[in-house]
Amino acid sequence: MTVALWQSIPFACILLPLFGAAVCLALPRRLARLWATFLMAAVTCMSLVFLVYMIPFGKSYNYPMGHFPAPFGNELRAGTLEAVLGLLFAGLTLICTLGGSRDAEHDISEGRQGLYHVLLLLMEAAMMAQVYTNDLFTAYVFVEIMTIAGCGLIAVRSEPGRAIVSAMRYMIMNSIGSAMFLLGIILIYDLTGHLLMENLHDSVVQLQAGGQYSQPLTMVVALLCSGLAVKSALFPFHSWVPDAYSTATPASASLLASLVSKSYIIVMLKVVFRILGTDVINAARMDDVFFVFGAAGMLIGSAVAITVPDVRRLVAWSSVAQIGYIFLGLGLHAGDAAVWHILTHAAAKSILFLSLPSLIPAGSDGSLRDLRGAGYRAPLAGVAFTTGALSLIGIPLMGGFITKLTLAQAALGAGGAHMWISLAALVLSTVLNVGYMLRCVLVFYSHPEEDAVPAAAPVRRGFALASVLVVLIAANIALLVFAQPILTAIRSGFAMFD
Amino acid sequence: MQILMILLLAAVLICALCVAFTKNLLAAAVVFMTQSLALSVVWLLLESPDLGITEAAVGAGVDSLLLFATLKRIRAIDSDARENRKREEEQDGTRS
Amino acid sequence: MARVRDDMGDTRWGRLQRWLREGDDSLDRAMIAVWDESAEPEPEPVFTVPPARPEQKKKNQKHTAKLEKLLRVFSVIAAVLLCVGIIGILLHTTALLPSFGREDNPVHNEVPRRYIEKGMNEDTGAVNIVAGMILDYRAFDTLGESNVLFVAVCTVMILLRLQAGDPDERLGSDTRDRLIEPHSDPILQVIARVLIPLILIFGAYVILNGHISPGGGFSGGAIMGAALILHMLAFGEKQTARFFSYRTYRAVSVCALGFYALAKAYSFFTGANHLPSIITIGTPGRIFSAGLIPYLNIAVGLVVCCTMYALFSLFRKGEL
Amino acid sequence: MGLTNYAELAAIILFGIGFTILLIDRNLIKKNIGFAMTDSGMYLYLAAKGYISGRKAPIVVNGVTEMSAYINPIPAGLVLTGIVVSVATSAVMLALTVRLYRKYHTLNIDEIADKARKERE
Repeated sequence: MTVALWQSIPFACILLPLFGAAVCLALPRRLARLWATFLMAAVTCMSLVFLVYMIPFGKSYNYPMGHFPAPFGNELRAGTLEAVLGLLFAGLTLICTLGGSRDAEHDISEGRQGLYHVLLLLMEAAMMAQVYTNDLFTAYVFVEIMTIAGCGLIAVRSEPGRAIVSAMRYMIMNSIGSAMFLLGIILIYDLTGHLLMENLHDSVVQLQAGGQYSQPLTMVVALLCSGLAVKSALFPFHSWVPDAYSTATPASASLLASLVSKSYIIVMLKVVFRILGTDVINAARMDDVFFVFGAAGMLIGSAVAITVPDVRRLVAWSSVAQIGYIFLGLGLHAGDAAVWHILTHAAAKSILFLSLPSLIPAGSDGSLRDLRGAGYRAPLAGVAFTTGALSLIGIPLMGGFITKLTLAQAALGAGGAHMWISLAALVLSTVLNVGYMLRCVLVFYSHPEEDAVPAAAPVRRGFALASVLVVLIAANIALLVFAQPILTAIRSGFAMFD
Repeated sequence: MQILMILLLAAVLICALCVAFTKNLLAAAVVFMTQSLALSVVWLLLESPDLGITEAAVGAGVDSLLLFATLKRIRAIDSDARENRKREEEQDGTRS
Repeated sequence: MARVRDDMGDTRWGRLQRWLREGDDSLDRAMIAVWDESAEPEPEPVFTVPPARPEQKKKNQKHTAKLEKLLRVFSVIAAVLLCVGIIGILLHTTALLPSFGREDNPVHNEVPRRYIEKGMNEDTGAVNIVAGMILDYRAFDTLGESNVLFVAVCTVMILLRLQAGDPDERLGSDTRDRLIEPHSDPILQVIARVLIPLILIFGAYVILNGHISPGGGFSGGAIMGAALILHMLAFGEKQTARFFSYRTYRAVSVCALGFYALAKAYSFFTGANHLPSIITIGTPGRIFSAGLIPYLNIAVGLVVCCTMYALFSLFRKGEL
Repeated sequence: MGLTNYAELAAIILFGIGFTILLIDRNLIKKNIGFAMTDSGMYLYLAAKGYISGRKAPIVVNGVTEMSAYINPIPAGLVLTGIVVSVATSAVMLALTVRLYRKYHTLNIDEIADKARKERE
């Protein structure tokens, strides 16, 4: 099989940021920022080209990392789904970095800014590796890079204290998750003798048919899935989320919320659909576990978000709820709904986190009371926040609506108790969503009281943030306009995924 | 060989239990170092000399060194805080 | 307008509207206490006993002590139960898994067969099959692993490196405390003077022979890092800083990691595209054989050596 | 000479103890040691999987390249990667611990969380 040049793009998307991160350490502060932005832009362009080539190509292919064929060396694998996700991850990393750059300059002390960009590049490399890897152990190694880089990104803020506390919580939760994930890998390796995903799948099918190892197989399913669920902050394991997202600098917060937790879910998708296959998952009743915790997360995350007075924590709690939607999709065997929600939520959540700093007046702790009339003070940010909020609420004709539609379709297809519970959870959480998101928007657009102290002049965040917000608004609308082709691409990607 | 293996594994487990129940952090660190050392011999018995060397150098060496450095740093922070407090009290005393 | 709101203020609708428009949090406060930290692993009520009147204080203290003791007992029991539970489940699973030390286990399939049978003579040229595996067959993992170390040092630098203008810089004065300053101990210095060259040579040997005998970049690098740490402990950081500073760390790790990434990129790219590679495996058993492996080992060794010293130094004095 | 299944037994017990310390102990340094122990336990388990009784370490001696002469090299390679990863993680956790201690002067995670919460209010 000959390999076309465009098929090397995934490989370049991983190796380029890895190499760039090492070089970035040697550069002075400003040059480091330029270099990181340049590399991220390059990776984004390459991912775009890759998607353009991939769609007509129409089937997935394996890309050996080295001179050795299938089960002996490492491998990458790419199909339409990976191409879509790769473009999403590369593009949003660039956008979040650009949009948060002015705040990062302000939040991070000078000596740390070079390191901050090194971490961003390593994070991007690790995320691209998650998307494209076809080897379970490679996934583990890059998951660890992501964990540590995420810790650095939370703690990079100059203000000590809460950021560090939340980083510590994040680290403890993640090391528990890593331990479970690694134990799962060890057990499945012991059962099958492989680490490459296709070979693993073949062996697992054989084992399932043989019926000899059904209990260990259940254990493997439980360990792999719950390890990744812990890492992606599914509902009962979310304790670090509100603190971490609300204390980190906006670029880090939007990156962590919209991408990092998602890339653990990408690995989860690979585990569920490519390695184990839905039959094994169903036999271990893992789909019900996803379903229950997903639904619980949706409801509780939203219910807490509605009570929180601090707008940053509100958005963070809404992330907990949105992760619940993704897991509900997995639990209903609607992988396309899950992936679609990954896209929607990434686009919407990054817009929320990036527009917030312009809306919160200087010196405020971000409580909603201080935000009256913020939409008039910073018009573009107000419009951006509203777009993101509407998309998450899922009013008809926005991204979130299509998630809810696909989820409801899947629920109707599932029938029985699943149907009723998930429909009820969807309706209830939509009502709660409307509650907290509309509350924010209404506060932003209500007139400040006359006797209120006039707010300080908003910090100018410049052209970069404005253009980023415009791009993100456009992206949110594009998700809606091109919903059908994107969903088709996702579904065809799933067809070639396993 | 078998007996050596059993002894070493027992030592590893006893070390683990000691760490779990001790209150003294320095002791915990030292015991943890011992455990790593015993493990590195276990790797040798399992015919993995690469692991033996790496565990001895990285696990027993660097990891425990980092633990010691942390403990020392914590003590230094403590005594620093004490001195600061004393200085402040003295200043208060001279003022009043 | 304001008067209307005053009238409505007490009705339910008015409260809802106020909550919606102003972010009035009277409704919320009660809920926050319940929900906001709902995921605390152990919400310990013991520490948040409200300040009591003096006559109650003594009673409360007694009560608190009792509660604390109870809680401690409970947590020990919970720990033991949890531990036994985890061990039990895993042991049960293990009992069903392929048994230990047998050669017909699924783990021993065609993959290790190829590594052993073709590894030295055809594929990698490394006598030490493990080294051939981690630096050639599965080199992508190892590339990721070196970057895990790199990202760890970056994060530790972010956390511990003292910055001018940090809000807690004053608190960092612990690093200049005399507890940290090494005592110049003549016995330690004499022994260190003898030992350091030996350790360095041994580390270099382990690195350079990584593809022939047990060892390799990671263990050898850690050994050499230990020599540097010993130097710092014996002679003081000023002496060590003369030949190892942040600039040294930066230069070495940038070069080594950059070389590693580029070399592996070349070999991945030629491999995937089935291009002929200029790298040959040479004669197995020689120092300069096995293609890229010795060079990669040197690169990894340098990275690990600097990383280990950098980590220790950052922990020790918050500076590199 | 053969070794029976003691290694796996010990590995699982080690994993259990480490995991319990990681979950239950409130002291950050103990948590860190527990995490390292958890990892050691898993690596011991994995390495035991590669062992075949009566065979030698996978380093070619006298040009013998037969599968029946050596143990499985793959688990050893994976563990080698894993050990380094776990050292990196524990270094980061220790650095966080130092920062937290410098700020809050305690190692107990509950007290730290308490103080942080008070700071917020």
